[in-house]
Amino acid sequence: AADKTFKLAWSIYTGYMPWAYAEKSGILKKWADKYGIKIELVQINDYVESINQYTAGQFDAVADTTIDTLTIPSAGGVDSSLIILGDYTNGNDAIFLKGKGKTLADIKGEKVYLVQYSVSHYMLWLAMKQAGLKESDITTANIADADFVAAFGTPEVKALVAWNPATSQIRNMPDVSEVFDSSKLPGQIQDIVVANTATLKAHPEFGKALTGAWYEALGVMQKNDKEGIDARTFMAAASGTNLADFDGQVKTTGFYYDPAKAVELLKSPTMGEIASDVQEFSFGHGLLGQKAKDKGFVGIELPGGKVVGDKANVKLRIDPTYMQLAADGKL
Amino acid sequence: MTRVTVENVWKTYGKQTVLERINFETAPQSFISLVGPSGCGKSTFLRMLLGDEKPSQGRILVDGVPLQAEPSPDRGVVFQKYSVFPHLTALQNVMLGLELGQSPVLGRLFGKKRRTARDMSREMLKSVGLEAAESKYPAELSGGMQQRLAIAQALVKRPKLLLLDEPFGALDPGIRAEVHEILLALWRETGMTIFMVTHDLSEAFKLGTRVIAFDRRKTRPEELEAYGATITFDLPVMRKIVPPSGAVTSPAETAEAMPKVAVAG
Amino acid sequence: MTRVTVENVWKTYGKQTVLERINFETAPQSFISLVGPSGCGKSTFLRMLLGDEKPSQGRILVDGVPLQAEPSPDRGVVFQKYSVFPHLTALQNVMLGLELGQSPVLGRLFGKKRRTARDMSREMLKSVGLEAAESKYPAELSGGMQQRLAIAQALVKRPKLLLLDEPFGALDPGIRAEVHEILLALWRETGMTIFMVTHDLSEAFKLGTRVIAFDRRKTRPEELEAYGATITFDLPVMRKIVPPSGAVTSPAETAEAMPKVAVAG
Amino acid sequence: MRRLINQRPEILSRLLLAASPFFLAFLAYALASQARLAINPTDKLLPAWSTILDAINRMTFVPDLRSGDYLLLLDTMVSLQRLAIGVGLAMLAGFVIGVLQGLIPYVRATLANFTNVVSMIPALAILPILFITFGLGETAKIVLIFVGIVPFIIRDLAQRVEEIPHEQIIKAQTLGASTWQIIIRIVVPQMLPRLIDSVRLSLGPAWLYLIAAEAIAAESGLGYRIFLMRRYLSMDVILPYVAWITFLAFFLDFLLRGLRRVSFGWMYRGHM
Amino acid sequence: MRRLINQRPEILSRLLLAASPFFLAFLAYALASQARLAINPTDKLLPAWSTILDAINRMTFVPDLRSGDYLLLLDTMVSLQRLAIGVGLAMLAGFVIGVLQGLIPYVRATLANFTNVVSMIPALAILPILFITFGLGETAKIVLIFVGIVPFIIRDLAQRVEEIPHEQIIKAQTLGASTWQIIIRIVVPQMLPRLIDSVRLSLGPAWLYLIAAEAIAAESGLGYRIFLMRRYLSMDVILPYVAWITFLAFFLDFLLRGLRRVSFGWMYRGHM
Ligand SMILES: Nc1ncnc2c1ncn2[C@@H]1O[C@H](COP(=O)(O)OP(=O)(O)OP(=O)(O)O)[C@@H](O)[C@H]1O
Ligand SMILES: Nc1ncnc2c1ncn2[C@@H]1O[C@H](COP(=O)(O)OP(=O)(O)OP(=O)(O)O)[C@@H](O)[C@H]1O
Ligand SMILES: [Mg+2]
Ligand SMILES: [Mg+2]
Repeated sequence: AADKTFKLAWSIYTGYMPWAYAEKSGILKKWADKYGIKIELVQINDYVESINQYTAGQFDAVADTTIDTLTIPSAGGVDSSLIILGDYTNGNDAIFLKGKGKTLADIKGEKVYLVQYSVSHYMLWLAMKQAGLKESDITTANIADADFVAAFGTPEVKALVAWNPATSQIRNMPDVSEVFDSSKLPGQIQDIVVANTATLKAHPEFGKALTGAWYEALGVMQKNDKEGIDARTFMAAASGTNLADFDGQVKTTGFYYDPAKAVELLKSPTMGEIASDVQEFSFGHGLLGQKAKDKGFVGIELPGGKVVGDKANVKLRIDPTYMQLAADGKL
Repeated sequence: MTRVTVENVWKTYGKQTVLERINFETAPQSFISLVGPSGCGKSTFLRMLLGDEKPSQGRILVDGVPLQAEPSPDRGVVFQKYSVFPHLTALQNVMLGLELGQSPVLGRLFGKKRRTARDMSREMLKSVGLEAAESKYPAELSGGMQQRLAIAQALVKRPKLLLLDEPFGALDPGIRAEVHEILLALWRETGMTIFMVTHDLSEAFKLGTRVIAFDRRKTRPEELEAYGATITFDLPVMRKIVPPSGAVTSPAETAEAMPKVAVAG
Repeated sequence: MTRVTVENVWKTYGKQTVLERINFETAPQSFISLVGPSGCGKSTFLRMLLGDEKPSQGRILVDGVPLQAEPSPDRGVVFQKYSVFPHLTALQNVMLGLELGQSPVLGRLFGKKRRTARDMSREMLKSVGLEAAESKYPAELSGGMQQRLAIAQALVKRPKLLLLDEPFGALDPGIRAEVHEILLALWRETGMTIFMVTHDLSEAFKLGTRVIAFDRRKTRPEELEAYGATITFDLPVMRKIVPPSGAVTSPAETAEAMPKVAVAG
Repeated sequence: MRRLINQRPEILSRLLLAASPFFLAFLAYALASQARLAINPTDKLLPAWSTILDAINRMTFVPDLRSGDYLLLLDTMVSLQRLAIGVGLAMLAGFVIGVLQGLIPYVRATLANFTNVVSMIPALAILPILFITFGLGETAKIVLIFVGIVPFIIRDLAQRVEEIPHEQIIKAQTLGASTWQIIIRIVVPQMLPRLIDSVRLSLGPAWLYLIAAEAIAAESGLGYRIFLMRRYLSMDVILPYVAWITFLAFFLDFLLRGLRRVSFGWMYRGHM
Repeated sequence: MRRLINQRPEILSRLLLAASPFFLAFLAYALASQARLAINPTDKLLPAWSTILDAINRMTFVPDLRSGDYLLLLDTMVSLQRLAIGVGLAMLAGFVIGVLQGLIPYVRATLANFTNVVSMIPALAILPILFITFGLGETAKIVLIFVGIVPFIIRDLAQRVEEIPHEQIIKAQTLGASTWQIIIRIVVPQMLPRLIDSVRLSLGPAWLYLIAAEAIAAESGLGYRIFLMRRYLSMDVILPYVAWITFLAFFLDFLLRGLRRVSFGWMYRGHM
């Protein structure tokens, strides 16, 4: 009998590059074979499109972030489970102001260019909350993520929120202050893999194979021997840059090389707070749709069955079982 | 043996009346010359005979049957502005009619049929003096050559009713006389009815069995719009040539077609 | 008082020789009728006189000066395919020449000058029988009406040299005779030189002071490409009308223009 | 039986026939939407009519919570303004250059190849350069529209000018016209309706560039809204916006056709 | 002095004139690049020629680390294939529908309004729907190209068919042609060169759609590479890619023009 095929959508971004390596090196196939399934990786150039396609049912899983999962598939009624917490951004996202020696407070009154309603926006919101600023203190303008660098090169853009690879480019520009970056919000901005809950229930082997492949790829990538360097060189090429630049990007990405660390975060109370923040931001920006009456409209189920928000409308489930299996070496 | 009956035909464009009260009947195998001043509606009248325009009032019968309201292969035409097909060579232009008739699906002939059609078309081209130009495209021909090509194209189909709108305007006297002969020969041979618009009165009388003139009765500028042209004279021509089929114009028919007004515009 | 000299002119298109060894000279104030079979190169010859085409060999002089190699207002033209400006009404088409001459920057006249130009143009339109159509666009006119408009447009400028390519082909005899008169009157009055291509020999002799025929000497098909047409006869016409300016064709000039071959195509 | 080409539908059947493909398209949508909603009632891809109506109402009649603007109105005004300026400038430049290039051999020799090559440059791909050169504001968007369509207008008009019968140009010269007079009295009046045609043809690409520019950097505009809404797959907003853009485009086209008909009577008279 | 319109440059000055705008463009680039690099030697926007040559060399002759492919070659093949299929299908469908719509009143009554409206839909804005309907594989990209240009081809051809002189259609009927025969013997042969013109005009938009589609979902292709490189503002790669696309587009156009000239001799003969 033909093996069942599952599809994962991913896009070019530091935190997702191990997938490219897992596919190319045969690690993914090895794990798929082990569980008697086929896994197809589809690279999509545009990040939002990859999530949209997953939401529309074209994919069984997608590599994205927690907040985007809540606002796109979950708000769209697609019950999704977070199965891999790959990394948190540890400086990959940053807020820049033009001029030397600026601080976050100087953002007041500026027009901030960012990808609206994205993780950037979310980080800006968190940062301003921390600094005691209100969103009404600024105005925002939308910009495409491919054009961060170009945009910052124009005179009228004085404030910008960007993510990698643009952040590492902009950091090198003269006369720029990086007034905030995601390393100040450890664990908050999570690059994850979510899978369709129903598919996962019917075929837990899909989750197992994905998780197994991910950690094996991460293991290789982490090493500094020839194999590790080759792996990172490959990832650098795939994301359109060179090894040095890519290593710089990896540095600002808080990979959870150890699955146990990731599980620990997901099970900690912090995850409940994060879930609540995410809901508040999404609701506050109208991202949960018109039917949403409060921020808990789409329920998030935490490990252990606790639900943040509406218990009757749980569409996002934090499910560390697979990572736990990896941590226990049971895959 | 076609008989055309025109019953009280009017044609108006918007407020402008172009033709009014046109009434006549033709004997079988007539050669009608249509004359009249420029702009009086001769081309318009031919377009109605062709089925391309409808009379605003009245009707036209062919052999007692109302005219088919679309052009058909029994009515050939040569337009005033020569219109041959620009994408076909002279020979292909002439062959087209034969091919269309015999090959409903592909519109092209092959093998023996094709050779027959080609020979017929070459014959026709030769008789209008275009044998040397058979593989030229229309844009490579002079005005008169295009007009001759259009004539050949219409004649090769041997229609029952042939409509000619100043067909010889662009021809030199030599060629013109030759084409006259071909036309007359074909007319005698096939017994078709011909309507020919011309500005050359001697040509009208030389070729026609009957000459009909259109003109406006009212010519004061303020009346020009409201009144159209109508038949101002209608003369049978006594022909020396008796059609070989024996269908001589009967006295009764000639009487019907008596001149009404004998003054030209 | 224009004198046109044609010196050993040849014209070839690619491998095809259209005209060869054309030689003649005209007396001032001539009216040359050009005749010849269709496709022999009459229009081509006019285009060379116009400055629109260059002779492949030989040259054309006007009053002893080589022809200006571009069309100029001293040479008017009426093309075989009537070409008036589609975006101007009949009146505007005629006025255009007057406006262009007097208003180099805007190409438009205003006030009194405009009224004068308009009156002249109306006069001209009236003499070709188009007074009722002055505010119509060319697409609204019949073929003959467009041709008359083109004539009016060329005449209103009173050029020194007027080139007419079958200008009367689409006109009915009544209008045709009238336009003949206007043309002759203007010719006498202005002393211009006219070249007119026509297929109507009686017209050629009626109007012309001299009739030139082009034709091919060699007519076997295999020779058609290589040999062009040339002058096959060239006849002075004794005119009853003596030009009022007194520039009667001198005997010497007439002798020069003696018929060479008297056989038409 | 008359030939198919000679059969003309009567006014009523014409209306019915014209309506039928639209009807079929709506039906297809309704069926597909129903099928998806039956599986997932909160599906966002093909929302139900009621959801779409809701969204239309919200975008049109309810002021935005944050800015107090009526979003549809705001977006429309902003986009139309960009479009109008970009297309207007392209029209002007395209007309002048196109006429000269079509008429004057020296200009043609100099520019024809260059405009041909420039018309092949994929304007979308050089957006970063445009942004940095012209800033992220209105200018870059207008320039993108301009750069995107002006080579087409030039080429199209130049070609049309070359199609003016040679006899007309000769005739004008025999009437004493100078090059300048030929331009203003013969070529320009005949080319104005062609310019309108040309602009009509380039409106499609112009919208495309507008949307692309707004998708990349903007704070309002129809393209901005669509791409923003795409972030959370709000097809209930995107679909009416697409329909609205289609309507606007159609309406502009209609206006241009009307303008052409009213101003260039000579093109519509007679049967020749 | 002859009129400007009658002055034709000789072959040599024609070449010089044609080269001059290109030369000026290159010069302008060189100056601007130098100026920027003088201020910031690591400026990426307008790289020096040497940097560009480096990048060209890398993309063309050095196999990619990731796949072992020669990237420029790979991207070109992939993009051209998409373009060829999309444009080819649009050509076919546009020709058939356009001819029928232009010639047959019943078809015109049914389709003319619909194709008009569809041609106004901004295809870019419905990209998400296309991707979801046709998947992320080659199909969606091809469909975008198809959907983007087919209404234009239909409209253009239908219009051209309507422009065939009425007399020709009448004449054909008097020669006994049925509707079908009119189509295959009169209309189709005269419309084939028009189809080529129409396709030439739509190649611009076709490239645009290709690039837009590849920007959103692809793993290779010229548009994909440009958008990948945009993240780093690697103009040293983007500029040669843009130039290469321009060249390809120009070359395609050239081929089509040649095809037209070779296959439709009748359009190029004579002076009328
Ligand atoms: N489609 C039309 N719309 C409006 N007027 C028209 C149309 N067709 C013809 N006319 C007018 O009808 C009149 C007759 O035109 P028609 O072409 O029949 O004249 P004609 O007798 O053939 O003239 P000619 O000898 O100059 O060719 C003219 O005044 C013309 O302006
Ligand atoms: N541009 C051209 N290219 C090739 N051949 C041409 C061109 N112009 C004219 N010819 C050829 O030159 C010859 C003469 O053409 P022209 O139009 O001068 O004839 P014409 O004497 O005016 O004929 P008609 O009386 O039929 O108008 C024809 O055989 C024609 O095919
Ligand atoms: Mg007529
Ligand atoms: Mg001629």
